Amino acid sequence: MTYSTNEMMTVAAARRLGNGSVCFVGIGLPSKAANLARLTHAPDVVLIYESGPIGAKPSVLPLSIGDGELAETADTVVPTGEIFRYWLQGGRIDVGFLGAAQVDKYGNINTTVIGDYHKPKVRLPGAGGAPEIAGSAKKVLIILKQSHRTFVDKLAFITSVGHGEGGDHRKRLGLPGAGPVAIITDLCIMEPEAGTHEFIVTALHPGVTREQVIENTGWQIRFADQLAVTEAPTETELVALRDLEARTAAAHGQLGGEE
Amino acid sequence: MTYSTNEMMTVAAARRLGNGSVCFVGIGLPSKAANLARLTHAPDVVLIYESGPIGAKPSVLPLSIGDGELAETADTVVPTGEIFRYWLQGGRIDVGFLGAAQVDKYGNINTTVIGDYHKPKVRLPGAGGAPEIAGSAKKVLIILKQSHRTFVDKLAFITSVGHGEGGDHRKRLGLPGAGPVAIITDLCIMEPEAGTHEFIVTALHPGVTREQVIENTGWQIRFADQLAVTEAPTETELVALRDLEARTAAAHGQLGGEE
Amino acid sequence: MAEILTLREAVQRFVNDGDTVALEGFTHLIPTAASHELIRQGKKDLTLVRMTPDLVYDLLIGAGCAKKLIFSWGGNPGVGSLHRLRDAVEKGWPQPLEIEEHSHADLANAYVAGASGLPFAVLRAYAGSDLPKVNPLIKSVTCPFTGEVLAAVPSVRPDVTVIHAQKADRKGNVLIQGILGVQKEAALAAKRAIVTVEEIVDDLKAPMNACVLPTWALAAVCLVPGGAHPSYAHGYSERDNRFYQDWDPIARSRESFTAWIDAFIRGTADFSEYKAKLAAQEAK
Amino acid sequence: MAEILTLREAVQRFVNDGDTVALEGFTHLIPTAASHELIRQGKKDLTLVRMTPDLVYDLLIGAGCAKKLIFSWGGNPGVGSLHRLRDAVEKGWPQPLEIEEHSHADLANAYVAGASGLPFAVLRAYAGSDLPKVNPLIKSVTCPFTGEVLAAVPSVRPDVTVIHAQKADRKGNVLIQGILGVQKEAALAAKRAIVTVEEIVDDLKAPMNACVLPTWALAAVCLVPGGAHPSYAHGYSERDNRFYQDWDPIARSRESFTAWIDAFIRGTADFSEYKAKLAAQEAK
Repeated sequence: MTYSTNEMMTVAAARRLGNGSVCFVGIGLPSKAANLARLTHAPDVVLIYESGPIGAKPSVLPLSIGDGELAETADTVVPTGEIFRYWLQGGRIDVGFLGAAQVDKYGNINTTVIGDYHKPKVRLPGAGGAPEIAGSAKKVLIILKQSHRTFVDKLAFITSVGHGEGGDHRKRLGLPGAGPVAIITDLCIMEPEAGTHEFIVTALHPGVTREQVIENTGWQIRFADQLAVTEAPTETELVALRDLEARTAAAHGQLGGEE
Repeated sequence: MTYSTNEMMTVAAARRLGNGSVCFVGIGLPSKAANLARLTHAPDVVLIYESGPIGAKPSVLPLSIGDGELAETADTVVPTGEIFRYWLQGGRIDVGFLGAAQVDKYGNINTTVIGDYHKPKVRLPGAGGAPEIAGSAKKVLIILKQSHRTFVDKLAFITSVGHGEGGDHRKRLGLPGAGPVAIITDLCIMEPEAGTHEFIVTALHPGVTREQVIENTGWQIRFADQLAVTEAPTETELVALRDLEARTAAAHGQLGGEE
Repeated sequence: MAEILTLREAVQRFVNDGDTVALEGFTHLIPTAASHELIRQGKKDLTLVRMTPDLVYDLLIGAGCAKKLIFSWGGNPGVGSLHRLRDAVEKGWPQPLEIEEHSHADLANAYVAGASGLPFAVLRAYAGSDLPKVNPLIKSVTCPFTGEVLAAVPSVRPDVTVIHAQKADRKGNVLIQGILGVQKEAALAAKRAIVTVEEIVDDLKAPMNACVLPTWALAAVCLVPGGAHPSYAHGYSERDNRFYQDWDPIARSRESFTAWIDAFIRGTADFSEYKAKLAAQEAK
Repeated sequence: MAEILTLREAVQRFVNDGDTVALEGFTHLIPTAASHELIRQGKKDLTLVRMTPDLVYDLLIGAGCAKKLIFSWGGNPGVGSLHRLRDAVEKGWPQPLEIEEHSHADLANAYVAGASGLPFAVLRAYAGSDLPKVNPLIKSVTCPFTGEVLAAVPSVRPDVTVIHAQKADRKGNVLIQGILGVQKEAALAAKRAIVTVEEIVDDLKAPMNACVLPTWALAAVCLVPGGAHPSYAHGYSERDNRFYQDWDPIARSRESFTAWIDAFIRGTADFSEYKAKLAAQEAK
């Protein structure tokens, strides 16, 4: 089956979620990938949304972080304060699944502002739940489309920390979680290099060239010695993804939030 | 109707609870008096028990602070942590209604130990909810039977503060609530004297003499210039109290906790 | 005891110019009708607190009711920017807007601390983030047992909180079900809490451990069916996704925004008239 | 994921000598069966945490399982003293018992902090009380915004928490209803949580905002009907007031206590045999 680069990105991200893992899900691309995982290889993945549902099993993608179907299909729905206090800060989240407006080579995330904070070129929505997800989840997955504008050499603003300035900086900050372990894009998968914690490309999606990745990265991106090629989406994965999107479109009259 | 000194005590305590006031209720005598108030002049008094029920309306007296009937008749039942955090510390309790093993002339309460803490003569149950009820309720009522052993000159241990060392000591401690405004016993009612905050007798129950009170008080008790006589229990009050106790005995096979 | 009032009366009596106001509801039960009424009554100089200032605050900011915004995620969810918020921050229209920016975990904890009568909240947050550099109210505190340094943030204690809920009984006890967000904490953290509800019933029929706000913890309860539109009220209405999208072109220019609020908010007497006018327009 | 185990297996696998153990339940759902099983297995040197150490800890202390007790109210509710607790504190029988004493508000906040992954809790407490003089773990912290001095207490983080609940589903998700106490927080504050339940069902049928502990937050779920006796399980059983009174003479002397646990606990294989033996005795 043919597939789009966006589909490849979603499928590659979904595969990183182990069955039974407890996942704190951001809205948009993370939510789509997490639900695809649940509908394919990880039926027992536990999805937690910051609005309060624990163990949500939506049949269509939520348009907002607090859709009613998340509540109806969850094991329980708790107050938002409890989600952040008992479940995230309490150390019970295996995977924090985040989107981003921009990332840098250490997996730091900017969702606040482009340009000067007080005189912004572009004002982004802000932190939301991300800083503490990035800090306290046992590990973090980041999913976003790759371009020169989104993969930048120096962030104007670090909203949510990844590996900070690299090396053991994250450890020195005293953060409990391991930080970002992969960035999944429409072109490739990046993982932190041992020691430096700089993100390097460890797998190219099928048909993607090194040059394409270099062109679409704002820093001097490096490639792993053992560069893999991502397995193309299987028919099972694609059918599950497209069915999910079709159900979502039918239910909401629009696609699941991609903001 | 004839009545016992215990009945007088319960009725006199019940009368201090205004209709519509929000009352944090200790088990035993406070619970009996608070429910009597609810069944007589204060139908809209709101009873909160530390186990979690808010707005409990039990038809019989609870034997424990967490009886099922408290939950069934409450407007809602919240976790114990929330009771102490949102409702007591949050400043929403009008009246903290406490029992005590011992009190002193400033309304300080001991429920911890008689004798040395590390080599106790009598080991009492401990603090329970009282220290923070005494600190944070807008005002406090204390109910206990009067004797030389319970009304003492110097407490071996201050579990829950009243007016501390008297005067403006409580204010200097930075406590939000006004502290104890009355001690209701089987002999009399004591209230803090303006300025010193020493408890003095402001009303004798019918038939009780000053000498009886003096004999049963471990400090040099003083009497207000305008010493009142408590109104005897009305028939309505006594019938309500006895019916409540009869229902309790029938339901539990014993009287409501008087520990 | 909550008084059962019209929303107009409740806003008149309990919201003053210059107040700190929290309109809470986390994508569910957003108290939109209250926002409209604040605009109709021309409330001024409000400090607005809300984790997710979406349409409900874009409205208040564009209408000139706000001098300051305390928030943690500002956008039109699933659509894009809040144009009125950006115009106020970037261009000072219709008046300058001071912003104080936090994370969700911070504000959620700050509401919990407010409800708990504490002056500050402690949380493990912000290490490595630039937010403390631009928000001097994010401080730290050291654990006296372990030496760990944690974030300390001021509690939120609004003058007024407004929330929307499914139902109240005739005494004013309120039941909230489904996505609870921070509404209970926001209501209990406030000096005065107003709740708009879908319906008023004889008996809440609340499960034993449900989220119930007792009447004596509230200032007013107002019957405003549909008052959370375009968000939803679980069991009563669906989210109006279309409206979130339609909002984008309305709010994009000062002119179209002003025309819209003049017609739909200032030009209607109350929320039910607004709903009728909106329905008439959509039927066209 | 919680494993569905017998209580014997769960205690064998998840409780070690020397552990800090919390058996929680606030007059409702007290996990008595777990206390029995700890005695049967002869667990030693436990640090016991519990707001209200009533019969369930009098048992463990008298049986020699405990070296330390952390608590806030110790008594046989409605009856009087805990004789085994007093004998251990005052006479060191069967072994000395260290005590660490708090207030309810303190321990409830300490469980909340433990569940929240924080090393300490902040509360407005103890001003004017002598408790901080005898408990050096009650410290203070100063609000960096207002300067107010508040109490700081260490969070409770048990190695194992055991609670009793009404029901679990076959995956091990647990529903608690009625008086909730601090059980959810105690379970989430612990490294390992064991839940005994009245029944295991196909579907919890939990209301949307009910107190549910998801299976993946628990170590084990054990079917032990009546396991909270003499306390009650709302919807399943009544409080056995008589047993609280009967306990007083049993626990009053070392001999009668030892005879009782030899016969009823060490002399029975599990809780159902215990229940049968108790019923046979009461029928006499």
